[in-house]
Amino acid sequence: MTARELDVETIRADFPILARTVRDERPLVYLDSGATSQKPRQVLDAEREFYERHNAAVHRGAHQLAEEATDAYEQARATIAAFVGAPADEVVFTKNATEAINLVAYAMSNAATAGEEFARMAVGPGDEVVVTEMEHHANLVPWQELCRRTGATLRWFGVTDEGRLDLSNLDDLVNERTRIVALTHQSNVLGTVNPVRQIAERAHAVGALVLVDGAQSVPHMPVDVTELGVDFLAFSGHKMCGPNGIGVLWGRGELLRAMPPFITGGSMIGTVHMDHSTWADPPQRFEAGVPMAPQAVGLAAACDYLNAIGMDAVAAHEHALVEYALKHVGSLEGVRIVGPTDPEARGGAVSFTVDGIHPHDVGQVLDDRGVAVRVGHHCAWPLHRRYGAVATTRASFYLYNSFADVDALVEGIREAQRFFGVARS
Amino acid sequence: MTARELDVETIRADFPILARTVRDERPLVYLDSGATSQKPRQVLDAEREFYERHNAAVHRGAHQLAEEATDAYEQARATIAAFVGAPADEVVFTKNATEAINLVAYAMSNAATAGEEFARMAVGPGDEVVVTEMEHHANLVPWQELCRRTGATLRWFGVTDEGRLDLSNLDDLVNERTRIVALTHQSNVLGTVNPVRQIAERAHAVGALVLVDGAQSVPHMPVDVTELGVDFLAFSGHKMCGPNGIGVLWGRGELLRAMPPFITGGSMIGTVHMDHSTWADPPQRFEAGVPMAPQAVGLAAACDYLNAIGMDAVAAHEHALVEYALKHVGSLEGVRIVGPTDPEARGGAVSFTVDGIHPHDVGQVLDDRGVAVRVGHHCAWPLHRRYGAVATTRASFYLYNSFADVDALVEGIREAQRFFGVARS
Amino acid sequence: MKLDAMYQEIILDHYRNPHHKGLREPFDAESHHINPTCGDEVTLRVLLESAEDGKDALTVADISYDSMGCSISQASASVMTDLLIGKTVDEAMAVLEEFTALMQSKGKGEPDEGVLEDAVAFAGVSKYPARVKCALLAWMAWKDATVKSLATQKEGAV
Amino acid sequence: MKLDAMYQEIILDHYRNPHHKGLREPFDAESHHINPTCGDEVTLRVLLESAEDGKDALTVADISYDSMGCSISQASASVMTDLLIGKTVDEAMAVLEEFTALMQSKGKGEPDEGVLEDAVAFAGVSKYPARVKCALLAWMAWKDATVKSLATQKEGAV
Ligand SMILES: Cc1ncc(COP(=O)(O)O)c(C=O)c1O
Ligand SMILES: Cc1ncc(COP(=O)(O)O)c(C=O)c1O
Repeated sequence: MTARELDVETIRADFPILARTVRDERPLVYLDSGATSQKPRQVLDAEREFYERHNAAVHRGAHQLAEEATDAYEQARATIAAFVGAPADEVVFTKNATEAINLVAYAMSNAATAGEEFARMAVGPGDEVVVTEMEHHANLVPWQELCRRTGATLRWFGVTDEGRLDLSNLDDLVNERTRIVALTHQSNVLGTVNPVRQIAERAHAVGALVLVDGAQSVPHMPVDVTELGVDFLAFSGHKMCGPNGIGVLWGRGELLRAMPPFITGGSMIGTVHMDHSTWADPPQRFEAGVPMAPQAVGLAAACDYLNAIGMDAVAAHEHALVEYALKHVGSLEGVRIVGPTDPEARGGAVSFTVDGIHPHDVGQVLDDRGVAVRVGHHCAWPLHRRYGAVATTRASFYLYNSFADVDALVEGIREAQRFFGVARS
Repeated sequence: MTARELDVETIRADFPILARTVRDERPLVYLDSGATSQKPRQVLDAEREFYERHNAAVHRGAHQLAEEATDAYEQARATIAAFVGAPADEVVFTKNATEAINLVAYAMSNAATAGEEFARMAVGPGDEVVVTEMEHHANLVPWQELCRRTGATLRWFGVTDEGRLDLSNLDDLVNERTRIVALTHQSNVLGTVNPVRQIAERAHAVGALVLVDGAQSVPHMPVDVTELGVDFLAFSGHKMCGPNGIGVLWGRGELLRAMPPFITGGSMIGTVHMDHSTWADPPQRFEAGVPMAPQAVGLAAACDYLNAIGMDAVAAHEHALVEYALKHVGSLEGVRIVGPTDPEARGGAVSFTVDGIHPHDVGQVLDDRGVAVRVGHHCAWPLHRRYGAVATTRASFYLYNSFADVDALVEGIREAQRFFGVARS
Repeated sequence: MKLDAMYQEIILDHYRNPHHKGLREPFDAESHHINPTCGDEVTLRVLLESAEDGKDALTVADISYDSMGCSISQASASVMTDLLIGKTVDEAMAVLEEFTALMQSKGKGEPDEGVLEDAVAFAGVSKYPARVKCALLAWMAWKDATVKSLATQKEGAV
Repeated sequence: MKLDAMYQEIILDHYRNPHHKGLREPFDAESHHINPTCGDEVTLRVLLESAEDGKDALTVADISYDSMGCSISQASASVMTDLLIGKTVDEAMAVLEEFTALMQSKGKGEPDEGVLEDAVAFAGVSKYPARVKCALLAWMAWKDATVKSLATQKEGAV
């Protein structure tokens, strides 16, 4: 990889919050980007500029502000689509990745009553939906609920002791009854990057659709929907330097057109009569109501920001951090990494347990030192059960993190061991 | 009414966009607040401060930023709840009013398969859902779709020639088969304020629920959920000086608890296993995924801003503007007001047609003069059909509008009549 | 004032006295288009005919329409009928393409007056994205109806 | 460092050597509580007994529990059993109320040591909203089980 090295100091200067202190004036060491990322000034400025100069309801007015707002919104769509290699009209804005996944799941159950035109998407008893044991609740519960609404059956891939997807029963799990396979691109707990292409090939061979949860991949590595070879990709703005309140569903145009709407209301209609309505074409069909245009503009600015640095460079930087972290955290006595200890096909989330100390207590000691990590099951409860852990402590990295941040983490874990009296020395 | 008079000049200074010019340096006359309102500096500052100082994923972390973010989010919920006289735990954040209404409609169809606990909310064949002919598509199409999913029947109140709800068949329309009555508090086209209490009394007498679309009322008048006497209230942040990307559903606690979830995913669960999940209590049950915390903080700042001015004063100011507009626009030759010409029980939306000029062309002439109005069916297509208009031109007012703005509108209409050669003189 | 740039005399003339308006027989195909944001509608019929020499080239023999809408959409329908009636389908499609390109040019198009004739007057409209749909409404309806008609002709030919 | 303020010696002692831990018979009612954000769990049993004098006042005769969780949640369960066992239900509910108020005080509570005894050590925890739930987990489970038990007693009494 010829990626440039990141100039972390310069990058950090773009993120106002990273200059603040926490708990008795300690500098903030933010290792919780897996939950949400911080935002550079450029993104906040873009959003504010929209509000202060161009704010109006998009697609609903003929005056100059409405034109400017609509233009900004659709430009943002084009920028964000290009960020994942998609045509603009295949990108639907939602409030977060969770809504994006629910959109597909509800379109599939709505298809049952939405008329002939949409019958192709319908699922029912005898049909199967496949997920994995490493899914975030956002890519698990909506499918449980789809099955409950329709009578379809939920099945899932297990995970290996090493924290990889267990594909040994791929051909059994994904079969002619399978309607959709929904899996994460990168686990938010294990860091594991899944072999999406391989699974998609099997799924397509048996006529199943593939939805990829890109909430943890799109922010951290170059992602191209064509290369992935899947049908849907969901991700969130707030995890990729963008604003809260915006998420993205990319779907193949042909499929989006075959899907009935999810949320209904203004701006997604063809015609409306008291007793029936018809639908606009995608993406509008899935964007009912006044949309989050300022957030779209902010997210586009985030894409520009990331592009200027280069997603290759971001990925390489995180790879270096995770390699360093696996080595230094992993070699601490009494610390167990939950997830692959091999940095290949692995992103920047490092979850671990510390013998004799509950993750809440580890997190508390870290927090006391200004190191912000996440503790708990990270919305992946079944995965934690699989590894016999009630909870873990998770450090997650992003482009603004440095090797010194990892050192602070390691020091903090040692301190927790000392404080709770579980350290050998 | 003892409301203070608004100091419009001082208020306008808070809204940076109102100082800009459009089309050849003409000052902006913004008469499209019914579509979306402009935002005061105070709101933009509050949102930015959250991002720059406290940003973290709420309800998901144990570090200081996560605590501060969670605190800010829940404080915002309390402020926004108090704004409509509700307890904080009865307020659910959505992305807009449209999602809030869909949430209730989907909870009702989901109830069919969500287990005994939620059976009370279920609807099916033989049940009736009642709306009105003056609904915005956001409060019409979701109910059409609920009926389609469940086999229930949609019925609706008509409107009178004067632009009021026709309640002559109230007792017939709302009967023992009625499960829910969904109606707008204030029409976004006619301006009409509906007698919600009266309808709610009838509905409750027959055991039906009442949902009020407050998208056009909450921003413009004091609204108290207890006084309204209804079960659900939906509104949007962006129409009340708040950010885009946030809406509110208020629901009576007992009902929210009886409702199964709509969007599912992280942070709305009780426990999660691979094959089943249980739910958190409301409001969390309905807030899956990382929420729009910065927008909640911004919306709370908007509530503070409006409270400082006083919603009575806002309503009185708009009342004066609409009275003035009805008089001066209404008396133009060839201009027909669509909606009550009597300013009582009427809010600040003034829709009209101009003989011999299509609304698009009226809007274009106005835009050319810097006057921003909305043209079209304003997402109330059936209502326009009822009044024999394909489209109307709508001016809508807010606290930052002045009498001079109305004068500019009147002058613009005259100019359109001159330009298209339909003026008498 | 910019109004004159949008509402050129030619446009206002066609708006006040639209050409070829009203639905006529005979026709091969009909289409109905609506602009969902404003409710404007057009119902449009086309009649295609084989050229006199009996060769393959089809000609736009008639376009008739009924419509409801703003000055731009009305004028555009009228101008379109003037332009397309009498052309071969291929030529007409080329005009459609040129007109669509002009409308999407955001005021920066340099219209070919040789191809577009009166329709060059719509150049000013392209600066107003919300009105571009108005200008294109009848054209899209014509394209749709023509495609339908061609499909039927093909079936007939088999 | 603030850590000492949260993790008072008393808390760490109870954490390392929890009192009354382990599920015991006999009991009237059991409850199972989970903290959904971290997965910590407690299963808790209560045994209520009529006071010796046969009057109405019920006494908390035993509390036994099994739990999985952080130092705060474990220590809090242990301290709670010390405090509540032997008290009348009314007295115990009053202690619960006092403890709940302390935990919700955001570090500003002035705990009544006469009522809360060792539990005053949790005052520092109330500054950390994310940990308040940990401290309350066992208490909520106790309340729940006691309410269940009271309901059964009532039925039995009828
Ligand atoms: C009466 C009414 N209801 C509902 C809505 C929908 O609001 P939103 O688009 O913010 O969801 C609007 C505004 O568009 C409205 O005017
Ligand atoms: C893997 C994964 N999927 C989905 C989500 C859900 O994203 P959001 O909460 O923004 O909808 C997250 C983050 O919370 C995640 O890490």
